[in-house]
Amino acid sequence: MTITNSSKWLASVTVFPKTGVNDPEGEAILGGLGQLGYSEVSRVRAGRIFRVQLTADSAEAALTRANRMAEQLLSNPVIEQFSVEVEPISDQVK
Amino acid sequence: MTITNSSKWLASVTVFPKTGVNDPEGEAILGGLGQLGYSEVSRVRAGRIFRVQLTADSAEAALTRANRMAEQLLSNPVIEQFSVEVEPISDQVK
Amino acid sequence: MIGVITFPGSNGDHDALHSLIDDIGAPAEYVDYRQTDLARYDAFVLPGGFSYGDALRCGAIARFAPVMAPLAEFAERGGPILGICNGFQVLTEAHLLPGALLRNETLKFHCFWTHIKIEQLDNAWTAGCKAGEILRLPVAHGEGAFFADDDTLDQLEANGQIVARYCEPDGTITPGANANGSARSIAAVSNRQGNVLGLMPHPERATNELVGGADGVKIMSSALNFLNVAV
Amino acid sequence: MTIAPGAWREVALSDEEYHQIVELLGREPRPVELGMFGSMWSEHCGYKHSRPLLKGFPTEAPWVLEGPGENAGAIDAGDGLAIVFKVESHNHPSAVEPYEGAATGVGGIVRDIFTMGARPIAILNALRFGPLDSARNRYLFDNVVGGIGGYGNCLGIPTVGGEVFFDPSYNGNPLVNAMCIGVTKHDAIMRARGQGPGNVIMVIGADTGRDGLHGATFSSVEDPEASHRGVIQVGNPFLEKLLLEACLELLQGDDVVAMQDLGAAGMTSSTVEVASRGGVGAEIDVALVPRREEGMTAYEVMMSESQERMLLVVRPEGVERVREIVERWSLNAAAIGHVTDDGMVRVLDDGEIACEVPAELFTDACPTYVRYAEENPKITAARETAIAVDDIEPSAVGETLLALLGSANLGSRRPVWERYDHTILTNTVVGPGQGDAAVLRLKGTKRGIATAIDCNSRYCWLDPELGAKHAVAEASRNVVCSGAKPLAMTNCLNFGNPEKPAGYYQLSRAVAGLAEACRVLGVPVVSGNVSLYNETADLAVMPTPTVGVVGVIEDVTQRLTMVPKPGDRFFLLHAGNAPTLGGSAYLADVHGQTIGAPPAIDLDKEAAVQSALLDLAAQGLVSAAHDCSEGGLAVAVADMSLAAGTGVKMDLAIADGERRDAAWFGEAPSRILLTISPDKADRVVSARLPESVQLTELGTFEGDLIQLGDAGVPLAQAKRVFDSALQSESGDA
Ligand SMILES: Nc1ncnc2c1ncn2[C@@H]1O[C@H](COP(=O)(O)OP(=O)(O)O)[C@@H](O)[C@H]1O
Ligand SMILES: [Mg+2]
Repeated sequence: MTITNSSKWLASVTVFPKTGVNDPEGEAILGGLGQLGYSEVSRVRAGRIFRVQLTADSAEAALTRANRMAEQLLSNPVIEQFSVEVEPISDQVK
Repeated sequence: MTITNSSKWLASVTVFPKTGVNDPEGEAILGGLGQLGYSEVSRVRAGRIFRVQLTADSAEAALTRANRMAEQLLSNPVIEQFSVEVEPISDQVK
Repeated sequence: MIGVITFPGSNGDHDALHSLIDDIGAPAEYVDYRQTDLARYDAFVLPGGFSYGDALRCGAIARFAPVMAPLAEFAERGGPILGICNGFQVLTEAHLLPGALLRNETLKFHCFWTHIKIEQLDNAWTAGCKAGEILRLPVAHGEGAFFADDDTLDQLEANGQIVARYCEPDGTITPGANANGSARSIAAVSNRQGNVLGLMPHPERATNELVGGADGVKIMSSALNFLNVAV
Repeated sequence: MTIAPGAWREVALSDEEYHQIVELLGREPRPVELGMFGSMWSEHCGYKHSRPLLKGFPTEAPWVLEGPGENAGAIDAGDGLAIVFKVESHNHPSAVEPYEGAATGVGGIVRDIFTMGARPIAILNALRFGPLDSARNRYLFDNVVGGIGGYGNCLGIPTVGGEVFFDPSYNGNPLVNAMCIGVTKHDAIMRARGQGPGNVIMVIGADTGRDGLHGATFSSVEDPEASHRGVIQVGNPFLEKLLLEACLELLQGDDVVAMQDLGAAGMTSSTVEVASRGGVGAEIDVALVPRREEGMTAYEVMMSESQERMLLVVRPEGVERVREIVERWSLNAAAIGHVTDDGMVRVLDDGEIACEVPAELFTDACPTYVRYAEENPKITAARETAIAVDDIEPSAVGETLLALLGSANLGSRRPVWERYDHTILTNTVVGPGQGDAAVLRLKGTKRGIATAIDCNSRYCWLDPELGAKHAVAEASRNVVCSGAKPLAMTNCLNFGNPEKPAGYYQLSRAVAGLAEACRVLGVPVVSGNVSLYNETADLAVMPTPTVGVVGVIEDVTQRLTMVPKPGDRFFLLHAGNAPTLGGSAYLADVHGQTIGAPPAIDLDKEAAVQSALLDLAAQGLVSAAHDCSEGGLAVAVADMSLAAGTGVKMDLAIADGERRDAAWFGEAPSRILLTISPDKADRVVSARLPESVQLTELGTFEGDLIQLGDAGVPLAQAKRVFDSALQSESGDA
């Protein structure tokens, strides 16, 4: 493997309860917002998001790997669904 | 208030620990990914994301309200920083 | 009269009330989170539990309950308030106490008996202790790691707001005794004036030898002395 | 609408059962009716295989206030107090989604208790997993424990005891049993008997979603994955806490005449139960049931297993008061129907009839089966296999002890119970790790209760009848070791497929064993639960009849722990049984063999030993006590030594021809280690004991070694090994 092509990526993995799955936290937050007077809010879903820094040869490769991580560890496929986005990290941001 | 202009929006509020605040979950996930052979991962941050459905007259209005919710309730400025995005909800998606 | 504030999902309210009435002999009653007239109370306890199911952050939603605004005024006037566990979390969320409580370092809820060393007596709730006294109290929480940035921590130290730290049975402060990963082993902090105290361990569960210990009497009865003096 | 041919198989009804239904109804069932029959005639609700067997249980005693049949059993604890308790399984859901499965298991059993009008004061749990060298098993273990803690901690009910056991037979089918204990006044016990035609049926608590459709049906077949065709149930302990408080407040008035939680088979079983128990009819309209999801059908509403819901039968004039109280607890209340006098369960879908069936057809008419029973010859062979391992040298006693203390099955359970809040409610007088049973005070009285949950699955596999007797004996003995008198028991029958001769053999023999032990030991069965089909790819779980015993101690300050004081002398109270190696932890964990006949038990002698200990304790002649079971004398003594943080010195006379490993690590029933301060030891020695009971002095707790004959193990080393037994095996899990 050559390092030349490899570069740094930031994958954002977003995990939410599947449609139909009970989301008690979202409901409690909805109630809380209601108490605070945000009556315009009709629904809240509570999820988790992971920012994963990784090296990969290309955006596609980074996406493939991040997808696998999401499947294997970051989400629970029985009750959750996930989505993944990838962006390059420039060296100064790191 | 007229209903004519009012429409449905989906605000996504993303909350992460501030720099300098411990993120034991991110660290544990980094360790877990390492054990699973994802040696290309150098860092993981674990955050929360909330999808809030609300009605507002415009995208700007929705963003303003969602920002206030994030400031007031959805994040704690002592330990967290947040960002907000808003998109329209078409009626068939609801 | 001591008010024990109950939020939806509070579950340590019963223990606090029972401890105050039956073990300490103090007059106490529940105060509903919707109540806003607090005139009849001399002190408040915010008990442990899972207010609003710990949704979002522990204490984040309870902090906006109707009772909280008059409670903040009460605090401002120097009235004694004790926040235990979830009550501590509510008080930090409400900015009546500094810092925040993060998930335990282990990422797991844990329940066991700990030792804490009392470092400050100059407040409503530890005035009955001796300087350096070691108390044995149970903890039961998933998010008890006290956090504040270094500047804030230095200030808290300087102001004498760090009231107790986790320690070994002999009083030495070690990483091993700091099971939840709190900054500087902090188990209890007060506000600047010393009338509001938050702590993660449960003094109200330790006011009777039959259930494992009575060191909590020192804290639970403190306000009583304070009130008697004050009245 | 007609039923497609074979559609009944989708709800796990046999062809024959379907034809029976058609005959009983005199017509084809409507689709909703078919689904309801599938649920009500499942093993889970209908007890098809277990009902005939369970008839053999003794269920009565003067102190039994409520036997099996209601949501939970109840006994008299004195001072007008009633103790309400039950154990229940959530095995299949936990196999699919361990955290939520275990959490909702706790939610379900807690609802059973407060449905009876009792305030829950304690939770116990009994868990079984495959070995922790598998990542999947570590995941299941970690998340099941997390789920039990997550739910119970949030409710503010202490989890005070339990057990965990690992064996490859649980690889595909972990077992998650949860027990809850509540307290109320005798005259405040609530029952789930619908009464008074015209009374209003209300549902309160959570909205109904598509969660766990047909859970009851599919927990009654072999494939756990199939057990959830709908959405997996996610528990909401916060809502349950509100529901608990609302229900207990409602029961202080007399507007509510019956209460029934919505558990397995949700609205179907709760409606049917309320009608059939009360000998009345019930009519509800599913259109009135608050939904969480849009577009739900009547079928889905009736089959949903959404958690945290409760069905009430309310006097018409009380409906508004009920609504006011429920709403004050931030919950929804909906009137969905009323009690009728025609014995029918009638379900309307926005006025249109979706079900109209006499309640008794769902319950009493459910067929029962007695199957052919025959033991699996492999198990017969294992039991009859001669023990061929070499005996150990005197010097090897120490390392063998360390091997056992460090095994997943005998190591410290601290990593488990530290994740449970066991101090909340401030009743825990003896908590986990301090004694064989948990002891709780009953505030406002001098009394306490003691409770333990137990089952030696290995014994039950080798000999189900004998193993089941041991389970009752050991759970009772554990209660006795805390100084309390055992009064009654609950049980959860976790078995494989009863339709197979080998499965039915295990189930039927075990039930017979439980029944006999209950009779002889005087602990009637007041509640229980059955979980069959714990079997995947032909591998059934070890038969696991979990037994939970509750006892009462009149003066809770007199409770015993297993923690002796330095200097205490110790004795073995026993019935003269020589320890044997058959089915022992020593053979299994040190030699990898589950073979041989488990130790025989004489239940009369067991009863004599138990009452002898209580007598000695009543005379103040016991400073600590500990049941001597798995791992034998050596492990029991080491347990006490570790609990006390004090070494021990013990000598054992090994007779000619006796095996050394059997003497130290062999197992025998009816043995209790007791300690006493030296100044009282003479009184113990001269105490009068029943003829069948013996007392043998073994040594003293002192120093910082666990000294067993010639072998000495530093206490600190034993502690390290013991404390890390679960952690080292479970890695990061
Ligand atoms: N799953 C569990 N949950 C809570 N406590 C447990 C659990 N498993 C074991 N314990 C507690 O740990 C202690 C030791 O359990 P165990 O090794 O099964 O004891 P014994 O063999 O003496 O019956 C007991 O106090 C028991 O209640
Ligand atoms: Mg046991």
